[in-house]
Order: sequence, then structure tokens, then C-alpha cells
Amino acid sequence: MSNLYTVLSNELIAYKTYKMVLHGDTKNIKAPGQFINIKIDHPNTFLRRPISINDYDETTLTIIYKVFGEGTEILSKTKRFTTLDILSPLGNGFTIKETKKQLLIGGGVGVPPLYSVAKELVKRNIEFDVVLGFNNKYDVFLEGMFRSLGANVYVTTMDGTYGYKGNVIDLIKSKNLYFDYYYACGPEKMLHALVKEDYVGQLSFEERMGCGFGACMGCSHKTITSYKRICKEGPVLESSEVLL
Amino acid sequence: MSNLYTVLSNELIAYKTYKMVLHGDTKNIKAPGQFINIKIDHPNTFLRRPISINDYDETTLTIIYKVFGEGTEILSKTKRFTTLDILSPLGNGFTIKETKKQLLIGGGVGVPPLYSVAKELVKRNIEFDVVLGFNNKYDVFLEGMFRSLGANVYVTTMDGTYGYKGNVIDLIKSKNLYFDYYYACGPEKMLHALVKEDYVGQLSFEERMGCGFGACMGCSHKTITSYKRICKEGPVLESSEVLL
Amino acid sequence: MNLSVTLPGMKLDNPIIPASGCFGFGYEFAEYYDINILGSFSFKGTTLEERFGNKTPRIAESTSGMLNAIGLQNPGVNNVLKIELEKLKKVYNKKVIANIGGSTIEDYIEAVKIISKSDIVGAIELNISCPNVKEGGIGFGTNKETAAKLTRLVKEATNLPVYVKLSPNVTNIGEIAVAVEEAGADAISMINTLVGMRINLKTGKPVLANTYGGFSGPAIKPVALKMVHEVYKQVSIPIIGIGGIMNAYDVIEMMYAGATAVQIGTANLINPYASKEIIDQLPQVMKELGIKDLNNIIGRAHK
Amino acid sequence: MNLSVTLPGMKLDNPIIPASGCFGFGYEFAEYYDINILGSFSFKGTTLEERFGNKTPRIAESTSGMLNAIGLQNPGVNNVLKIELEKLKKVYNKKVIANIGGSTIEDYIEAVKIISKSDIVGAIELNISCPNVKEGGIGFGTNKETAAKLTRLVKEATNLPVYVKLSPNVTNIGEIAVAVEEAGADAISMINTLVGMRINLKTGKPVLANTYGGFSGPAIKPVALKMVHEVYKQVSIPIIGIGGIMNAYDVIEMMYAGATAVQIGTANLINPYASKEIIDQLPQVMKELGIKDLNNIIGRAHK
Ligand SMILES: Cc1cc2nc3c(=O)[nH]c(=O)nc-3n(C[C@H](O)[C@H](O)[C@H](O)COP(=O)(O)OP(=O)(O)OC[C@H]3O[C@@H](n4cnc5c(N)ncnc54)[C@H](O)[C@@H]3O)c2cc1C
Ligand SMILES: Cc1cc2nc3c(=O)[nH]c(=O)nc-3n(C[C@H](O)[C@H](O)[C@H](O)COP(=O)(O)OP(=O)(O)OC[C@H]3O[C@@H](n4cnc5c(N)ncnc54)[C@H](O)[C@@H]3O)c2cc1C
Ligand SMILES: Cc1cc2nc3c(=O)[nH]c(=O)nc-3n(C[C@H](O)[C@H](O)[C@H](O)COP(=O)(O)O)c2cc1C
Ligand SMILES: Cc1cc2nc3c(=O)[nH]c(=O)nc-3n(C[C@H](O)[C@H](O)[C@H](O)COP(=O)(O)O)c2cc1C
Ligand code: FES
Ligand code: FES
Repeated sequence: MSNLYTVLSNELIAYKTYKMVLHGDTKNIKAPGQFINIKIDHPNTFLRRPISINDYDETTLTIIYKVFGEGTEILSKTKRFTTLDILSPLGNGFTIKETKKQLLIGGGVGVPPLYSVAKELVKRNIEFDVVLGFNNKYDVFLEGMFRSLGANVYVTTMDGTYGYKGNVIDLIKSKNLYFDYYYACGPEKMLHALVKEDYVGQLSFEERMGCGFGACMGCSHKTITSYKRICKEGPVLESSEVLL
Repeated sequence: MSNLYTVLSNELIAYKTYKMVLHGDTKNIKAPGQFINIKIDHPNTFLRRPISINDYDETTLTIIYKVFGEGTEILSKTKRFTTLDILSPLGNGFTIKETKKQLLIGGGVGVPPLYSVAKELVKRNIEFDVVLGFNNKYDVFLEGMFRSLGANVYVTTMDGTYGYKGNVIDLIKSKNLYFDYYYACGPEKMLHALVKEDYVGQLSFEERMGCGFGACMGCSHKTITSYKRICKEGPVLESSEVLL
Repeated sequence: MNLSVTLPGMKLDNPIIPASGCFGFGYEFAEYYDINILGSFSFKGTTLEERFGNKTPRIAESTSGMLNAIGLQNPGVNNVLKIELEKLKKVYNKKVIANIGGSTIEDYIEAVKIISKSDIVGAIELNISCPNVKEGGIGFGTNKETAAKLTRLVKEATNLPVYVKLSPNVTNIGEIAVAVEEAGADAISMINTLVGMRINLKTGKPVLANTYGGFSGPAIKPVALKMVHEVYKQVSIPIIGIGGIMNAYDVIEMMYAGATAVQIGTANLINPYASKEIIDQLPQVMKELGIKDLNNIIGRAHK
Repeated sequence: MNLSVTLPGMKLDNPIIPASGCFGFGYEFAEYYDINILGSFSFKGTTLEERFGNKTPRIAESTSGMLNAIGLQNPGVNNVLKIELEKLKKVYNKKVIANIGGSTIEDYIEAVKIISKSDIVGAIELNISCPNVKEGGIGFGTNKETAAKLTRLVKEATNLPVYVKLSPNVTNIGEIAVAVEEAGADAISMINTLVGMRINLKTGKPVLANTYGGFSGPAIKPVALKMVHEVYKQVSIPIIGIGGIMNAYDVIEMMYAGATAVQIGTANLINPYASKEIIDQLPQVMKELGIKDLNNIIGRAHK
């Protein structure tokens, strides 16, 4: 868990959405879907901000985040070569299953971590499709990146201004997409809707975090069997254990 | 009372002592000995930091400050072209008297505002000497600047490592310096010692400040006649009104 | 878009009221901007007799907040009436809130009677909670019986609406709010400062000559919000929310908690334009949050 | 240079004790550094029965501080004894402080009896002040009679020293400290969190599912210092100072106020290395301030 990372770039890639490349220790990252926790130097942003790892290599890691409140606003203005205090990697991440045909389902800023999953699937030669849901055409990002991995990518927007119209489940159903396993990340509403379907897979959840590394019990999430800390035993849960 | 100033330079000139040149509005400065109040962006430095104006021209003002605690520490690390939120000018400043032979008496970081006084005296063709007291040779600064105005400058250090040995009053007495009026700024102990002597003049005081512009009553200083706000009716008081 | 709100006896153009002790007698701020843009303001707490206040240092600092131990320095209510409010009238044509402190019930009543003569005073704000006055003050604010008694007697002594300003340094602020409401208070101002201290590490001595002082600023905001929220459930008179408000977002948050108007204290001290900037920022923040009329958001967090 | 201090029943290598609820059961932090460098630590508050705690969101944020409403989630004292403390023993060979919560006096006593069986527990810390447990807890901390009664009965139920952890959300904390001292408390831990809230501006609803939560972090430090200073004057048992301590300077300030040792809470959450860094920084800060033995500075601000 190394602390200091240097901003290599920080650029707008969609409506209020930024891609930041950080230089620093990545050797402990062990699964796609893990996250980092960023200290943002301002009295009003006392707690760290959790953001999923979108991609990484030996010396850099990439995140994609949307400006939501004060913390992400400040982050979006961070200049190249700034040093950030970051805890990384945190959480369990997705456990890749070896099945025939898989589906990645991302909603909004839940899309980024799925890119690491996609890369892992490519590496393992597992076939997969990608479904991305956004509010409207201005929000769309990463579509091309997924395509360049050779996947079929289906984009849907709530208002139909880009790709299909409707939510991701509408799309899966209307396109009759076949898959035997899925990995999903997105708003809680989308995740819960997925769990209600008969599909089997893993989902990445969000909770407000005090620490991000298991010390405060702030992020406890009730599952069918027990409580899990989203920051430690999560953020990824199995669809079978999610309590609605 | 303009707000934004740009740091043009910020350099070490003596032990822990920095000279900072700021670009910004100076047109309201009306007397030597006025001060500015600097916002330092850090949760631990919630209040502004008052620092005397050392010198100014149409577009720049200069301050000289010593690193004392967290605020001045951060200030000392401020880089060129940083924008600072500053209230300026504040306080009454020294009222120049037209007498024959005057003396400027500065102790430690009380020395800087006297430089503006000196320039004003030169402009008005008033004769004056300068006495500067420091703890030791590493603390000495501004001596040359006063000399270049053509004044006799006497420096004394408490430990005798530079110039004379002893405090400013020791020096005045041992050198038998003649003056009919003085302007003084320095530690309260020095100011009080001066008031106890028979000399007549003006002294600049310090108090912890909540606002710096007369709103909070935090800096009230009892005088012989009434209470004065050091930030508003001060920092300069007449020797005749100082209550010991 | 409607920003105006109503307090007992005062219709305000907007809910922004600089808080007592942080805005002097107003005219000092008129050097910086036209103070008639304010909803109103509460002047520096005055007492029957002139007070010189505490020794200096009276000011200390802490992370995201400050401590003060002014000790109610003020020229006495008669001088306020004759000198300060006259100076104020030259630059201000709205009503002002008269913040009154005291050590005995008699002092309060006498001071209230005197200040009530002013035609520029729109309401009395009884400071029953100043933590920096050794003889009394804090006692009134921590005991519901005394608080109620003081309120009742002051109400009898004036025709002006009486706002009671509560101390947060109590176990049960709701109980005191209910007591003063029953005693006739027209509104509640809350909160005054928390009690705190700092110690000088070099000398080992308390920074404040008075040892303890009142802690204010953004650091205390969550405590203020909670207390306003709690009292809103228990009283039906309006609440003026105070504590750590630094910008228009904080104003909205305080109104959501239950405040009808807000007071801005410390923010004015570190930025003399703070209250003006908040007023300027308010319409834009209302737009962003989809708020058309501030009256509709009072107590929204309870719904 | 001497950093070791003594609490009833525990001699500490240094006065740094991670606070309850901010250090889990310790072993989580052993991933980051050797936790045997600590003076001791206070484990996450446990109760007789397992508790699932409050709904999420349990965490909110404010300027220079955070709010939590965990609601004492813990596996119950029996599981703590059998599972958590066994895990702890693998990485820790000092004594731990057992933080105990409860809703009834009987619960507290039963839990204390069970945890007292552990040979790794050096003292009991009675949390009579948790503001997030609806059924009780806070009640004990705000009433001196109940606080004293609980202390007395717990003392009878264990041979371990009993530290009582006080709530700051009271009118007169000194009175409660004196009452628990008279009832046999061996030390006082103070302060627990202030009660606060935040409201989500987008939804208008309280951020915390529990509405109110405990406010901690550097924002509360002046309040903690004041209360420690105040209680130091009134009791003769040691005080463990808690509230907003972020670095070694804060440790010294708290000891000047009257603390014999300190607890570090929130700092551990935003920086898992915080307690270690404070221990590392302490000798250098002592040198800077000319302090040779920490025992000589306890209560220096009173001299
Ligand atoms: C495991 C995890 C992974 C995430 N990955 C991403 C990502 O890859 N890209 C992205 O854009 N966003 C991601 N988020 C959401 C992101 O953390 C929030 O948008 C961000 O914290 C908002 O901070 P703010 O200061 O802008 O907002 P504010 O509303 O000012 O934040 C106030 C407080 O609420 C917390 N908070 C607000 N929204 C959320 C949220 N949705 N989840 C958790 N805490 C929240 C903040 O952390 C902070 O403590 C992730 C969240 C979690 C828990
Ligand atoms: C009118 C006036 C003019 C000044 N001019 C100069 C100058 O030209 N050069 C210079 O080096 N110093 C000057 N000072 C002193 C300077 O303000 C302090 O050294 C500075 O505030 C210390 O801040 P800090 O954060 O480093 O110290 P800290 O001790 O961390 O400050 C904590 C708090 O105490 C206040 N404080 C600490 N020392 C003083 C002090 N001596 N006077 C007032 N408040 C204090 C700080 O402003 C802050 O609010 C002046 C002070 C006043 C009142
Ligand atoms: C320097 C100062 C002086 C104050 N004087 C008074 C006063 O005279 N009467 C009063 O009722 N409150 C007084 N207060 C309290 C404020 O009016 C306000 O209740 C408190 O500071 C909390 O608000 P804030 O966090 O916005 O500052 C004073 C506060 C400060 C900082
Ligand atoms: C997330 C969290 C959980 C806490 N849980 C407990 C607890 O179980 N028992 C207890 O006595 N105090 C608990 N506390 C209070 C802390 O121990 C400490 O008293 C308080 O946070 C003030 O210190 P700080 O400002 O250093 O955090 C908790 C605090 C936090 C932030
Ligand atoms: S955020 Fe602290 S335990 Fe998960
Ligand atoms: S510092 Fe506020 S009145 Fe002088």
C-alpha cells in the first residue's frame, strides 16, 4: 500500500468525466475492480475519495471519474506532476470465472473498472460482450476502448440520444444477449435490477467510506449470509449473496 | 481594500527571515507602518496573518517576515506567481512629525515598517538616525537598506555577535544618541522599556487578531485614555498614551 | 425566485444576517459594501453598563475555526443608542437586531428597555449564552428555568419581538428551547459558540488570557445543524440558524435543517465581503438546486 | 528522553493509544506496521450481544472532521474474546484496552465479566457515551447518578482497572467526572464524539441514515482540550485525552491540558500509518520544545 503517486495527465473525456493517469506503485494490484482512495487537500474534503482502477501497467494506473461534488471538482483541476497521497490497491476486485460467454455490464461511472476485467478476459481468451449504459450521448466514454479489445459493444442511453434507448436490462433483453456469467458495476438501482433477474455474476457496490481499508465499519453492507465491508470484503459481491 | 496580490519574489534574507515582493493594488496605502493581512490556505491557518508593509511603490509592496509558526512557515514556501488573498492597507500607520532630529528604533521583525518611515523622512528632509536590535548576527537584516538612504545606522545584538552588545536602549544610552522624536517597532518588552524612558515618539504594537479591520474587538489594547483596536486605531500609538 | 423570509417583526429581503460580535455596529462594513443589501444584522452584544472585556490575547485559532474571549467589550447600551446607532443610521435604513447581554436579570431588563427606544431596532436578541463573561450570562443559557424567567420578564419590558439566543454547551438544548418558547420568545437564535481552548506549545500556557473561549467557524457547523434540526422538531417559533456558515450552500443546508433565516459570524471576520458574497451567490445556488422560494425549503430535511 | 507513561494497570512505552472504533481489533493495522510500537490500543466497542449497527450511509464528512453512525456494529463480546482477540494475539504482545458498550447496566456488567477473562486485556474502558446507539448508552453519559452507579457496579464485577469514557455532549462534564471518580473509576477517557449532522443538498435528506452521528477529527480539538483542562482541575485520577489529535504537537498540547496519555481516533482512518507516524515524530517534537520526560508536562497549562 504505497502512498505517493504523480499525476501524469488529467483530461476531460466526456461530460464532466475525466481520465487521470498516475505514476506510482502498482505491483500489489491483484484483481480488476479494486479501487484506490485519494486524499484531496482541502479542509472540506477531509475523507479520502474512493475511485476504481480503470487500467494499470507496471508503473502507472488510470482512473476515470466524474465530477460529482467538491472532492472530484478539485481533483479535476489537479495539474500534471502534482503528487497525490493515495492508498492503493483496496478491496477484493472481481474474481474471473472460466465460463463460455460472459457479459460486462457498466452504468455511468461504473464503466471504468470493467475495462480491466475486459483486458483480463482477453488475456484468458474468454469470449464476452459489453453493455454500457449512460444517461445521454454527452456522458458516453470508453466505448472505443472496449471495441479495440475486439468485443461487441452495445451502448444504450436513457434518453436515446446515443445507441439504444433505455436501461441496460432493457437492452440485454431486447437484443436477447446470451451470456452465462456477468460482471457489473454501476448505480445501485441498476445492480439491484440485475440481481432480480436470473443471471449469475458479480457486482461492484458503492458505500460512503470512513477509511477504505476495513478499520471503521462505515461501509458495512448486509448480504444474505452476513455483513461485509464494501471496502474490504467488497466492493464486489456475488449476485447470489446480494440482499435486496 | 483590494484582495488579490501576486507573489513576485520570496527569498531568504536572514535567519528564517524572508522578503516577499507582491504585485497588486497599493494606491490606498497612506502612511508608513500600515500592515496587510494575508490569508494562508490551510485548515490550520484559519485566520489571516498580519504583516507590516516594509516598502511599496505604484504597483508592488514588500514585506519582510520571520518564520514563527505554521502560517509563516507555509508563507515562506509560497512560490513565485502564486496569488494571495490579502487585505491591504490596514491600521493607522505612523504619523510623521516635523521635528529636528529623529530616531528610528527597530527590534527584530519590528524593523521592516521603519524602512517606509525612513524613506518618508528622507523625502521630507528630516534628519534621523537608525537603531536596529537583533538577537544575534544571523538575524540581522535591512542594515544596508537604511545605510543606502544615507542614515547613520547603529546595530546591536543581544549576544554581541554583531555590532554592539545589548538592547536598543543600552545602545542609545551608551552612544548618547540625540533625538527629539522617535518611531519604534519591536517586541512589546522593548516598546514598554522605551515608554519608561523620557523620550517622545510613536510605537507600533502587536496583538492577536480575529479580523484585522475593526470588526471583532479581538485586538483591544488599553491606553491611558481608552481602548484602542490595534488593527484600526493602531498599530501605532503615541508614547504618551501607552499604558504600562 | 423568492429570497425574502419573515421573522417576527421583520420582513427580510433575504435570510442573510451578520451575527452579533462579527459585524461591529455595521458602519465599519459600510466601507466595504452597501450594507442595505443584508436581510438585517445583529449588532455587537451590548450590556447595561460599558464593559472593557477580557485581557488580550482574546483570539486564538484552531483547525477550521477560531476562538474568541472578547468578554462583551462594548460602550454600554446608552452609548450604543446615542452614538453607535446614530452612526449606523447614516449608512443603513433597515431594521437591526439588538443583541443584549447581562449578568443579572435586572441588567437585561434595563438594557432592553433602553434599546427599545431606538426606531432602528427591529427585534431584541437575548444573548443568554455568552461563554466569556465570568459573572453570568452562561448560567442563563444552561438552565431552563432561568432562561424562561428571563425571557418572560424581558417580554414584559418591551414591545419588540424577542429572539432568544441559545448556548450549545448543554446536555439538552431542546428542553431550553421549549422553555423559552413557552415563556413567550418570538424566535430562537442558535447556536452561540462552543467552549474551547488552545495551549501555546512554546510557553505551555493557554493562548487566551481568559483560558477558555468561544469556538466558532466551519468546524462547528455539524453541531449547529444537528441542534437546529433537533429544536425545529420541538418548537413552532422560527429558528435563526447560526454556526459555521461560509457560503450559500451552507445557508441552504441550515434552512433544510429548520432555519427560517441564518446568521453569518466568523465568515465576516476572515473575509469582510463574506455576507455580500453569500447574498450574491444565493440565487445561483438556488437555481442549481431547483429552489424557487426559500420559504419552501425551511425544514425540508424533516420531510 | 522518556516517553513512557503509566495508566492504572498499564505501563506504556509511549502515550499513544489508537482510539476505539478507529483501529478495529488491531490486526487489520498489523498489515501496515508492527503494532507493538503502540503504547496500547482500545479495541472497537463491543457489547454483550452481537450488533449489526445502523443502516448505511454511516459516514458523512464536514470541514476538518467526519461524522459516523456505526451503531456499535460488533460480533458480541464472546466472539471478541474467542475470535478477535485470538487473532490479535498473533501480532500483538502488549495489553489492550477493552472498550465496552451497552444498553442496560446488566449488559455492561455481563460483558465486562466475560472480557475480563482475557489475559491480553489490561483495562476496561466503559463507553458511557456512544451517541449512535438509540436504546441507551448516551443516557449513562449525561447523567451523573447513572454514570456513577454503572461505574460502581462494573468495578465490583472485574479486577481490571476501569476507565470511564465521557461524553462531551453535556452541560457540565466536570460533575460527571467527579461522580465516576467517587464511584471508583481508575481513569477517565475523554472525549467521545460530539453529536452532529449533515444534510445532502441534492436530496434535502440527512446524509446519515441515522440522521445524527458522532463528530470527530481536528475540528473538535479545542473542545476536547477545554474539557480535559476543566476535568483535570477536578479529579485526581489520570485522564486519557482524546479528540482531534493528528500529530505529535497535538499530543503535547493535550498533555499540557492534563492528559496522561492520549488516544488517536479519526487520524488512523484517513491515514493508516497515523499512530506510527505520531510515535516516530514525538521524540523530535519533544526535543524542539525542550521536553525530556513526558511525565513532567502533564497538566503544565495549569501551572
Ligand atoms: C469502491 C468505489 C469505487 C468508485 N469508483 C468510481 C469511479 O471509478 N469513478 C467515479 O466517478 N466515481 C467512483 N466512485 C464514486 C466516487 O467515490 C464519488 O463520486 C466521490 O466520492 C464523490 O466525491 P465528491 O467530493 O465529488 O462528492 P461529495 O458529495 O462532496 O462527497 C461527500 C462525501 O460523500 C462521499 N460520496 C459521495 N458520493 C459517493 C459515492 N457514490 N460512493 C461513495 N462515497 C460517496 C464522498 O467520498 C465524500 O466522503 C466510487 C465509489 C466507490 C465506493
Ligand atoms: C500589526 C502587526 C504587524 C506585524 N508585522 C510583522 C512583520 O512585518 N514581520 C513579521 O515577521 N511579523 C510581523 N507580525 C507578527 C506576525 O503577525 C506573526 O509572526 C504571525 O502572525 C505568526 O503566524 P504563524 O502562523 O507563523 O504563528 P502561529 O503561532 O502558528 O500563529 C497562531 C496565531 O497567533 C497569531 N500570532 C502569532 N504571533 C503573533 C504576533 N506576534 N502578533 C500577532 N499575532 C500573532 C497568528 O496570527 C495566528 O492567528 C506582525 C503582527 C502584527 C499584529
Ligand atoms: C469575535 C466574536 C464575538 C462574538 N460576540 C458575540 C456577542 O457579543 N453576542 C452574541 O450573542 N454572540 C457573539 N458571538 C457569537 C456569534 O454571534 C455566533 O453565534 C457564533 O460565532 C457562531 O457562528 P459562526 O460560526 O458563523 O461564527 C461572537 C462570535 C465571535 C467570533
Ligand atoms: C468510526 C468511529 C467509530 C467509533 N467507535 C467507537 C466505539 O465503538 N467506542 C467508543 O468508545 N468510541 C468510539 N468512537 C469515538 C473515538 O474513540 C473517539 O473518542 C472520537 O472519535 C474522538 O477522537 P478523534 O477526534 O481522534 O477521532 C468512534 C469514532 C469513530 C470515528
Ligand atoms: S470504509 Fe472503513 S471499514 Fe470500510
Ligand atoms: S482584530 Fe478584529 S477588531 Fe482588531
